[in-house]
Amino acid sequence: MTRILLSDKLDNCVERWRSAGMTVIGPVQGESISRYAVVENGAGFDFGMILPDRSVKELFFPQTEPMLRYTIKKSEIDTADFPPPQEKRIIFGARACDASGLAIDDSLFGWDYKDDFWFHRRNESVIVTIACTKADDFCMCTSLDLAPDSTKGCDVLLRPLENNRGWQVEEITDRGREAFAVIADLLQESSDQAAPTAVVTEKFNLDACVTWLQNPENFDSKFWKEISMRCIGCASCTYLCPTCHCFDIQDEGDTYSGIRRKNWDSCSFALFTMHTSGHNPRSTQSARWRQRIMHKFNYFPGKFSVNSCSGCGRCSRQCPVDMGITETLQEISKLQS
Amino acid sequence: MSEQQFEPNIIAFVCTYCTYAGADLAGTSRLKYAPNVRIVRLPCTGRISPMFILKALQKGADGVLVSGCHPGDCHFTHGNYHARRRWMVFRSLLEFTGISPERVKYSWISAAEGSKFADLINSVTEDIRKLGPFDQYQQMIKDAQSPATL
Amino acid sequence: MITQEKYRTTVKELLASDSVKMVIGYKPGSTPDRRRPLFIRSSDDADQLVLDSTCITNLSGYLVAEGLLSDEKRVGIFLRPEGIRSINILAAEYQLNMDQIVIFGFDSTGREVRPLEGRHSKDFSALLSDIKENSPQISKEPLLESIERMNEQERFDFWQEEFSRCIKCYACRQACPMCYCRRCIVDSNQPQWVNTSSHTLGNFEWNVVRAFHLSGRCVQCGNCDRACPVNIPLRLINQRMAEMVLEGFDHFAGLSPTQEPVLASFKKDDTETFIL
Amino acid sequence: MTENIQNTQPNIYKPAITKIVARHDEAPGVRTLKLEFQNPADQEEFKKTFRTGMFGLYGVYGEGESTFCVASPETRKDYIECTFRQSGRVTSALANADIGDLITFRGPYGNRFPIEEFYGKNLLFISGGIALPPTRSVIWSCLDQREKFGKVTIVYGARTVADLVYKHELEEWQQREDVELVLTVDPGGESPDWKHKVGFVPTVLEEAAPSPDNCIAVICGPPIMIKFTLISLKKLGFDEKNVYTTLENRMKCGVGKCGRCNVGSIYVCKEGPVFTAAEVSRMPAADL
Repeated sequence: MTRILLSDKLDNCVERWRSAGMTVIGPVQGESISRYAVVENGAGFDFGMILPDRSVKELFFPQTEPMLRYTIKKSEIDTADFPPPQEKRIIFGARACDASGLAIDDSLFGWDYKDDFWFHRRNESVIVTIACTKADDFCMCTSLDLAPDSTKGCDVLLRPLENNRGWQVEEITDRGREAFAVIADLLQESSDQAAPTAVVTEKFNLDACVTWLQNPENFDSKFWKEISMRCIGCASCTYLCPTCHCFDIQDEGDTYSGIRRKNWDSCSFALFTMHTSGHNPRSTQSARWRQRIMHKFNYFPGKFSVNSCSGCGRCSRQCPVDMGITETLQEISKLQS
Repeated sequence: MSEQQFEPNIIAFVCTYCTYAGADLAGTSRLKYAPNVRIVRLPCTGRISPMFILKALQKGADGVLVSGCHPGDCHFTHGNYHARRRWMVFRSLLEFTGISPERVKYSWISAAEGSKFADLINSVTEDIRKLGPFDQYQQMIKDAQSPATL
Repeated sequence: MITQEKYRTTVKELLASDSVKMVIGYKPGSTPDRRRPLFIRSSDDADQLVLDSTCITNLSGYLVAEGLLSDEKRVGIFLRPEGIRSINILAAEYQLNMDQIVIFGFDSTGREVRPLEGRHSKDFSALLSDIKENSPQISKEPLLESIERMNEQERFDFWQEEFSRCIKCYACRQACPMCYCRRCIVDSNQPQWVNTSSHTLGNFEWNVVRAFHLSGRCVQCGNCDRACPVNIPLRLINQRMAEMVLEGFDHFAGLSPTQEPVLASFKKDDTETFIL
Repeated sequence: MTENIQNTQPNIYKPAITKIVARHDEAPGVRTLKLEFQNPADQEEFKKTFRTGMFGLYGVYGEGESTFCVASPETRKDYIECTFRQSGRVTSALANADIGDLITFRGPYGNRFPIEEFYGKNLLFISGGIALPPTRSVIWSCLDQREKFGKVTIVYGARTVADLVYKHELEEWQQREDVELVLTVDPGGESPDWKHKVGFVPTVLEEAAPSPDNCIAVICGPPIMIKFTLISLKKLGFDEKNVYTTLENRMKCGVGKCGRCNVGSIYVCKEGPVFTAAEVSRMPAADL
């Protein structure tokens, strides 16, 4: 017997959470794209998709975020902070890859200097993951030692029932338990079986890839040029990525008042690393693509002991020229073996 | 809102050889015209990039006026012909994205047309006053300055 | 299939005789319905070539990649009629030398692919003129028609909603063969004309600037629209502007490599009904 | 509008306010600003944390922030000096700022030159053009406690005589008995009354041939100068472990988040900017 939550109780759950002061967020299929968005009742959710087009990252690290407002006066400068949103949130129906992405980036945003814009939201959010029962050709979590039902980064794991009438509930963290205490009486004991999780075939040999990437000789390999030749240098892969975290700081305003903002930025852009002198350490697209791969699978794990990739496959799914991490790592696997 | 009538902010990009001289003439002739227009003087209408118009809107203008020499009178022989095509294209682009062409006006005013300048400023000001503040755009500006919500 | 085989052979011959140093074409992608760009430099590469109705991406942007044409050797490229138009524009804007380009033209109706006769841009001028003549008859997309029927407020709301999703990944720019500027206007910060931030205002400004810079240059290949990860219907703006320059100036972008760019030229009797 | 804005949240991207108390033109387009903190707490924090080699982000609200080293030594922490070439949006705004104007400072960030480890050793400073400021911070940090070090040699070159920065201090070092200063300008950059050397820094360095024995070298300059100077130092017998340099990559956050200063696996802003030549040689050369 396990505790289950029935789908038809979802309306009640949303209502309970909302009246407990939480904003309820879930996968929503919009007219043109799907994303994690605020839902007002059970009907707002769409659990049918493989995963939303946009990752959950944007709820913690928005594409543009005001950091402070400045006002310049005659002999002083006033600044006012824009604190991150204060309300508690529950993200119901996150995918395991998205949730792991958040856990991965925690190490970066908390490295020495703690980024409050990220952590405030992290601390105020409960992540309820729903294990995947289907996957597409681009899913690759299993190649990264993760799984459709990973609990990394999530507070509560739900497993869809085989009979499709709800989910098995597995509370992972205290924060999750606390959020589900609000709806405890809506849960019930049941012997319903969980549906099998999606079969995600292993796309590449990660260990082989890492070995290849760590070999300094391969840094200058002509492989990089070949694999990235068709890269057009846009940022759609990095912006949709649940773990890509690079940003720019920009002022908007004039000499008297304005706002300093934190905006997404991407290592795919030529200007990303360009020095004032005109010298650019990564002046070619191949150097930039190499940086992206190296950073995710060599440098980042070297620092934080975790790959900066959770295998959602959005980079390959959305690439205008059908590139992506999967293809590159598949090719590297071949080179290494 | 108070009972006071709405005073639009209008930015005028004008060429120095014709319209600016025309504005000068209006001034020296002591013609009275609406004080709502701020003039930015440029060498030629050919120098007036649509970027200027976007910038004016971004900074909260309710209307924009672009003005230069009559066709054939350009100091640089054909700067205004180039400008004319650009305006046509830009105007229809703005229209397609939902910005009323009434907010961005174009005119030819020569150095001798001081009274046309004064009349134009009055009529443009009146037109834009009738349209009211550019609320939609101002809302976008305001949204851009407000804190993140999620 | 026949077209594909024929072209494979031709490509191999041209490479073998050193008439071209590379041919840019298509190969199978990561799923059966996807095609990815292929850079053919050897006979082996040529065996990967596919040509079918799903080969949609306009590849001409790769021609202006840094250094590709600087050795003055010839490069072959698979192009649909829109692609031919875009390299005509690139030539007209002095971005490439047409003599270096060997065209493998193709087009498709339904699933049927057919080759287009010719190897040099000038061989296609009759074809392009025909397309121009027929373009007013092509029925508009219902969405475009419905936008045109909207009033200003509705149109503003429509685009604001669309642009609010923009994440400024600049995939539209990077995918566009016409966006070859070394430094895009949004990347220039002295002065910073439009906001770089991706809020609705900044997104609106960016999309207006992009559309303006493509007015009279866009061939409606659809690269931007397909590249957009948040599905903004960019094609509609481009299509509207293409109609505008056709109606206003009888300009059909990319008709020939010597065509004057519409915004760098003028007629003394251009209409000016709106000028006060 | 302001209801939901409070002044209580910690914001690691929020800079301190400093006032320009002096400014000085070093060379065409190159200017030094002397800054004092407006808030005593910021001043205290700076005094506590600043060590030579660290950098800061200097900013003008409305324009942005720009990264350069703190050019003043760790022995003088009542103020900050920074020297920069006017070339972009932020540096233009900084150059246009007047005495009494307020500018922002975020930092100091990064690691430092471990000058305690240099005690009792000979010091060789090599620098090119606008890269003298970071070296100068170390030079004064050492000269202010001169007795702790052995022989001090400074090799400094610039494109032309006009491009030499800190001309007044070069003169001072020239006068000092306890400092050997070798000045050079690139061929063609000399003025009629130029009495010093003509030639590129690596060549002049090899001519001067300082002994590698018990010697620490600190080099800073454009990437190309560093590359060739390292070769020259190797020829002279310097051990890579005794050669220090500072990398100045493009940065936005300064705190290891924004991702653009990476060289290989190194976050220059946190693990650098000061590295030994041995560390640099382990970095992928193509990424420098």
